[in-house]
Amino acid sequence: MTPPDDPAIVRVLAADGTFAPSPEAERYLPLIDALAVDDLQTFYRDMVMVRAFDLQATHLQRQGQLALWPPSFGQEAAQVGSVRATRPQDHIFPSYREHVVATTRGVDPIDIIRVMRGLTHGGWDPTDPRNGNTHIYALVLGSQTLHATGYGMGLVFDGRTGTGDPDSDAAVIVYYGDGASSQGDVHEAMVFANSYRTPQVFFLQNNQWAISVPVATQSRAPLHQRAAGYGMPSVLVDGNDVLASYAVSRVALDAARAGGGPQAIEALTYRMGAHTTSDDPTKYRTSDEEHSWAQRDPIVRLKTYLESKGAASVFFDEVDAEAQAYADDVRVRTNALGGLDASDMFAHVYSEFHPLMAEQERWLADYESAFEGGAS
Amino acid sequence: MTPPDDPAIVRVLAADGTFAPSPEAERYLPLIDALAVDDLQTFYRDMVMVRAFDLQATHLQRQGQLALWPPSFGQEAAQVGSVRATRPQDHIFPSYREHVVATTRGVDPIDIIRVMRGLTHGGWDPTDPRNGNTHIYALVLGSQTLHATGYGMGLVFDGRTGTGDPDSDAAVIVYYGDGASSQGDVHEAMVFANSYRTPQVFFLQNNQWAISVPVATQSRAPLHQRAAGYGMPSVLVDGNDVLASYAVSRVALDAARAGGGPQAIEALTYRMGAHTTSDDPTKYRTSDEEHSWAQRDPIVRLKTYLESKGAASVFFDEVDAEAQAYADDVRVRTNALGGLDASDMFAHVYSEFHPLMAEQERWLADYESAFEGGAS
Amino acid sequence: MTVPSIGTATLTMPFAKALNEGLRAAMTDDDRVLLMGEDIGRLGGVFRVTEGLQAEFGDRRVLDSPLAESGIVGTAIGLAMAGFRSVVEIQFDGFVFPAFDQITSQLAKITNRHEGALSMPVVIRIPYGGHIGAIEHHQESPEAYFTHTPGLRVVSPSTPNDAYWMIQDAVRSSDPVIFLEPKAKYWMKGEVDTAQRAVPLHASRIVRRGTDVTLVGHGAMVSMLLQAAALAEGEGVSCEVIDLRSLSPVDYGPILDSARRTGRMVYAQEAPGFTSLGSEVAATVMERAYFALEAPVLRVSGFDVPFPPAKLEGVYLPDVDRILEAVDRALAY
Amino acid sequence: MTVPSIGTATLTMPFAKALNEGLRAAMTDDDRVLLMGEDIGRLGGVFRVTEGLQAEFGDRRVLDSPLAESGIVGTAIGLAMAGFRSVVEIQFDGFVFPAFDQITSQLAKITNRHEGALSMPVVIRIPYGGHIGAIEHHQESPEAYFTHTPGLRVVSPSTPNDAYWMIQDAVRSSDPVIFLEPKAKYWMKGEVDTAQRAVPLHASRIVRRGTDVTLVGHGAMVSMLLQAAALAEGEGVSCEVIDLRSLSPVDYGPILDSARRTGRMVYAQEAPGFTSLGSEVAATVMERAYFALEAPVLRVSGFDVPFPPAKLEGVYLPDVDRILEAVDRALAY
Ligand SMILES: Cc1ncc(C[n+]2csc(CCOP(=O)(O)OP(=O)(O)O)c2C)c(N)n1
Ligand SMILES: Cc1ncc(C[n+]2csc(CCOP(=O)(O)OP(=O)(O)O)c2C)c(N)n1
Ligand SMILES: [Mg+2]
Ligand SMILES: [Mg+2]
Repeated sequence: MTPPDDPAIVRVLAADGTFAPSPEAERYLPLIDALAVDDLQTFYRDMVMVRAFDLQATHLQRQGQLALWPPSFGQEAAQVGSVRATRPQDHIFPSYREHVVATTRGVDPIDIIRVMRGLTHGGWDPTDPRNGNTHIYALVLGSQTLHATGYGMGLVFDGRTGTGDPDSDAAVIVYYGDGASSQGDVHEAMVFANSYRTPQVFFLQNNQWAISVPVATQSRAPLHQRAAGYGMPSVLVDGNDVLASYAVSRVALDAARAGGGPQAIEALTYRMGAHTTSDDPTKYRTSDEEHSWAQRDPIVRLKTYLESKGAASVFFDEVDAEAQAYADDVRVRTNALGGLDASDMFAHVYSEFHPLMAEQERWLADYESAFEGGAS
Repeated sequence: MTPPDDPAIVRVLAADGTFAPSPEAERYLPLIDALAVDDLQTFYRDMVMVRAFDLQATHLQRQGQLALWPPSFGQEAAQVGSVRATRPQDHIFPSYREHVVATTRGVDPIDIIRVMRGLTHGGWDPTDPRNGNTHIYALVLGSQTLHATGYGMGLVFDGRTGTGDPDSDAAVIVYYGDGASSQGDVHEAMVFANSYRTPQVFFLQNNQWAISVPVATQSRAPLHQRAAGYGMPSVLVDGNDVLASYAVSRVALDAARAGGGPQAIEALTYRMGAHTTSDDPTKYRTSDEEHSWAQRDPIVRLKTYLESKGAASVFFDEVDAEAQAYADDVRVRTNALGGLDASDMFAHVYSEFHPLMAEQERWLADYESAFEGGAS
Repeated sequence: MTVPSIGTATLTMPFAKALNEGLRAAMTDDDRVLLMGEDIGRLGGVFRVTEGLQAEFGDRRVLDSPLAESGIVGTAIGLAMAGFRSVVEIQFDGFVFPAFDQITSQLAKITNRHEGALSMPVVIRIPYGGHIGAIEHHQESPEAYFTHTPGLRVVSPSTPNDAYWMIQDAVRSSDPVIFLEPKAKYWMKGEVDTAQRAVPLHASRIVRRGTDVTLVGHGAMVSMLLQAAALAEGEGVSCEVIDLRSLSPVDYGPILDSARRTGRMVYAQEAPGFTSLGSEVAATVMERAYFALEAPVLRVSGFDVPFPPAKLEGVYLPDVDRILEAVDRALAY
Repeated sequence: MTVPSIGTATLTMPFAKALNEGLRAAMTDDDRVLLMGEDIGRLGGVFRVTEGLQAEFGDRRVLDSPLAESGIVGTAIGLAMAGFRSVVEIQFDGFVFPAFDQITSQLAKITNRHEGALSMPVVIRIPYGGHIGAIEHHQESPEAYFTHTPGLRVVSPSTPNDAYWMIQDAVRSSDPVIFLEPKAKYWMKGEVDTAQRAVPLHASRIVRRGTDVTLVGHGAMVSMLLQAAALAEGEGVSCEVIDLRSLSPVDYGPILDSARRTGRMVYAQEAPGFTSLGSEVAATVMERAYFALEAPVLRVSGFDVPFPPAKLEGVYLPDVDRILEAVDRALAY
């Protein structure tokens, strides 16, 4: 059984773009009905824009501008749906492939580029309101789930959640992958989250692969079933259906913020591209599989649906043009990125004075200036 | 709801010793019926003997003979039931409170004493047939679950399991506690066990406490429910009912050895004593709670049942005498234990030659002999 | 730094109690301070360092965490992101390793990763070291793992007064601090001046003046060094004793100054010697005080073996005799 | 050790291929040898070190593990208990820390804990170090954490020939071996003599003779040291270069001998300097070759900061110039 055919799945749009809610989707339909055409167009635009950016970044890597690029290609619906379900006060803890999530919350794509270019380990300041409470990428798989839980504990302790007002009650959403689900930290995050009843959504993007390892190696049982063991509600969603992803995320986030404790979502999706630009998926997966998933492309699906709802082709053209401009702008700005100052290395290792930093920074400056002076 | 009243529990003997199988116990009754009176008497003897030993060890600690003693008091039925369900070829991975398990498999109690006296970190040789494939105690909580899983992988790779012959197919049983269940290693052990379908039983003794922390802090949901998330069958058993513990363990072990993959058991029991001799439970739990569990004493329960089946009082007297002699013997041998040779420290750090060991051992020997010679 | 005396409030109390009082003061000063750990609430910790604090500050500020060290440190990091200052207790030294990734790859590096946009005021208290006759994993001295990790500060008090002040300073620090508590000292009584701060967190302290050999160590080693110095004095050897206090950064100024004055140094620690903090201090002192030394810096340490069973800890751990043997060797150069 | 020459079979191949061939030979020699790790099977590892081995030996001997490092090392331990010899691949240096407890408290100590009744023939291969312009966690040099841990052996080859033989010797060892593969060297070609074993696993090797200064390092640093030596020669300075090869134990004999001959030593490593292997070697050489040295042992290392973003790795990592600067300083004493 291909996972997306699991009867328990929440799906609103069929792979061919028709409106065909699965039985499990019934309860979410009021939320879908409440979406205006504008909202759907926003979802569509989000996905197209970031796909263009993602493709651009892949090209930039090929041109030697980036050290590495992990594409979000194929996972746009899972990401847009969930992030559009967040509220402004929510905190977002991505893993490292959540380009759609980050940019939709306000992160400047160039900041992601800077990470992958080797200019910074972080990229953006999560405390800067422009970044929409988006925390930086986590490269040690699973580590971020505990940070999210800790943040959620803080929300509980501060009474910033669970008061009953969805416009001020905050929640946390943390993203992780099918591979990361095997890490001990993810388990511990669920233990703590359920112990402290954090207002938290564990959002698992099951894109079928952890580099070359299929999800079946991580688990023989559907991953969303893990949640029940902690006493946590969970839902399986078609992650290539942006409407379903939106609806389940909205419900889960609002349940969490209302004091319902942590919630789990498994979004079935597919990494349509390589793991990263260093990877060659032909080594481990069939083109049949890739083709079958190409039939479920999340952007095509929503486009077909929008067309069936009467969206004009000019809309699509506009979005394409906008996406192209967005991606071009990233290229231009990437090419204009400057370098780093060696002393940056020492500046933020500690928040407070540290003698070794002062000493080594001074040594390096002296050494480099002696060098420039010609002495060696 | 007190956990032992969970309707899903497997229980054969009620707390008052009457034969009163719970609905979930029905399927195990043939196994219980197959037990001869001799078997029941063996279970009884095991429990009484080790309780006497356990009490003796506690006294020895109070007398300054041991650094520490973690009592098994109260958990005898969970341990005897499960270990008597193993077969000779099985491998046992205890945590650190499994005195009943270890001694029933053949470990000399003095070897456990030696660990707690500070004479050895290991105590016994798991490769010595006399120790019944009992691995040594694990003090880093949860770490042993991965070793058990790795061992189980080895059994699979070597074809030493799953052939269909229960007399030669081997299984592994690993013990851990409700507190340890929160550790990432336990999760990872379950992930690997299910991925490689190891012939393994995860035996959780939920004794309600992790030192001073109640099980509710580790999980709001019953812990046995975790197993389903990995695709692993699980069962909840009254761990103070030795018959039920035996039956569920037998079934799980045989299912595992037959190629059914890993299995989970949660045995609800109670740590009737202190966490260790360093602990003072009055700081964190009520005497009401202790009294209510005293009513469920596993030894009393089986004794009442045996009496109801017509066991003669001479049998109980004999067991008591035997237990007393056993405990006395431990005391005598403890008092006779010798010391250690300093060079032991260097002997087994590596299996092969290591220059630093040779050098430091020589240094120490020279230093000590210079000392004895009066030079300082 | 001369501070006008504002009257003294000197109390005598055991080391563990001084930590308890220091934590109480830190929690009273700043209601963002939380304590987290296994059994620290109702039980007050296995060494009773947090005794009474949950009763006083409530279970939202003194948390009995689930039993998972990576979880504890990882959630402390998330709490720091939410503006809290967590003090984590690791129950025993040997149980810090499951949290190692969260400490070294996360806690230590998060401020740097954020280019200073986030600080990480998390203290990790670790009862460490031997001398209590415990079973395995309850007597490790893991300082080298942490001092080698950029982004961490590592300190260790050796007296009740330092315990009282250093824990408060550690809590106030905006950087992560590994706070190593010599468990052999928990029951040692000493004077605590609750009115006046001792030396700064990262200063070393000369605890005995001397002219022939400098002895350096931290934690439980300090009293051992003082005993050795007293015995050496009887044989006409004058030892200066320095309590490191801060293991990262090391306050090299007074140490180098002392080495230059005495020309000889012995460094003592409980941890295995190979690639240890003792290696670092020895190498740096020999490099920087090169011309002033009359002998190499000698190291006295645990052997390069796993901490042995308790009955051998007396042989494993450096004692006064082994320190004196090194002093003799240093003098023989 | 003189072995009668049994004919040579010298092939030229890249470092990664030499490891691959070494693993193939080890697996052929002993069918208890298993490979475990993330993406090592069908993909052949992210550096292709295990390429083709799953196809050749089957998926029961080359396991694509679930994604959990503690799980991988912990199950490798259980497999060792069941009589297997596992070679674990950690995908990148920065991802070894989740396995830290299983490595330091379990793997390293199990033989000792069992008083020798069980051996632990587990090899942990870690692609380590910088020079490849990678993102965070992909360029660490974590050797000090392991060399400080009793019970582990730690080695690092610097040439294809050593890669080929040392991996086989590591697999044959009955003790756990941390096998650090300098990822900067994976693509470097060199001659491999498949007929005749090189020096023993724990021997250091003098790779260039010299008389004025001894340069010591391991992994990718060795070729850097050789370049520095070549440049120094142009300025009339004769450098001896020693490839450590074994980081624990350190083969001190040849190192001390060299230090005594040249009187000067520079130690170079990529890892941060504080409490590092460089501290250890420097301290020990200064202690043991005390009277023979003309200058302190100088250390060149990564700065005591988290490994910086790739665009700064050229500044962070010791290079030929920084080595030469230290050589000059050593000579100036
Ligand atoms: C702790 C850790 N181990 C290994 C890696 C190397 N690694 C990076 S991504 C990856 C696969 C991740 O798979 P998954 O969690 O499914 O996320 P996806 O790449 O599919 O988005 C691996 C093994 C890592 N980053 N962290
Ligand atoms: C990794 C780790 N952390 C902390 C400890 C200290 N410790 C020893 S026993 C214990 C409680 C264990 O509770 P549980 O797993 O329920 O087993 P029980 O003691 O009830 O048998 C703790 C916290 C430890 N041994 N290992
Ligand atoms: Mg994936
Ligand atoms: Mg318990």
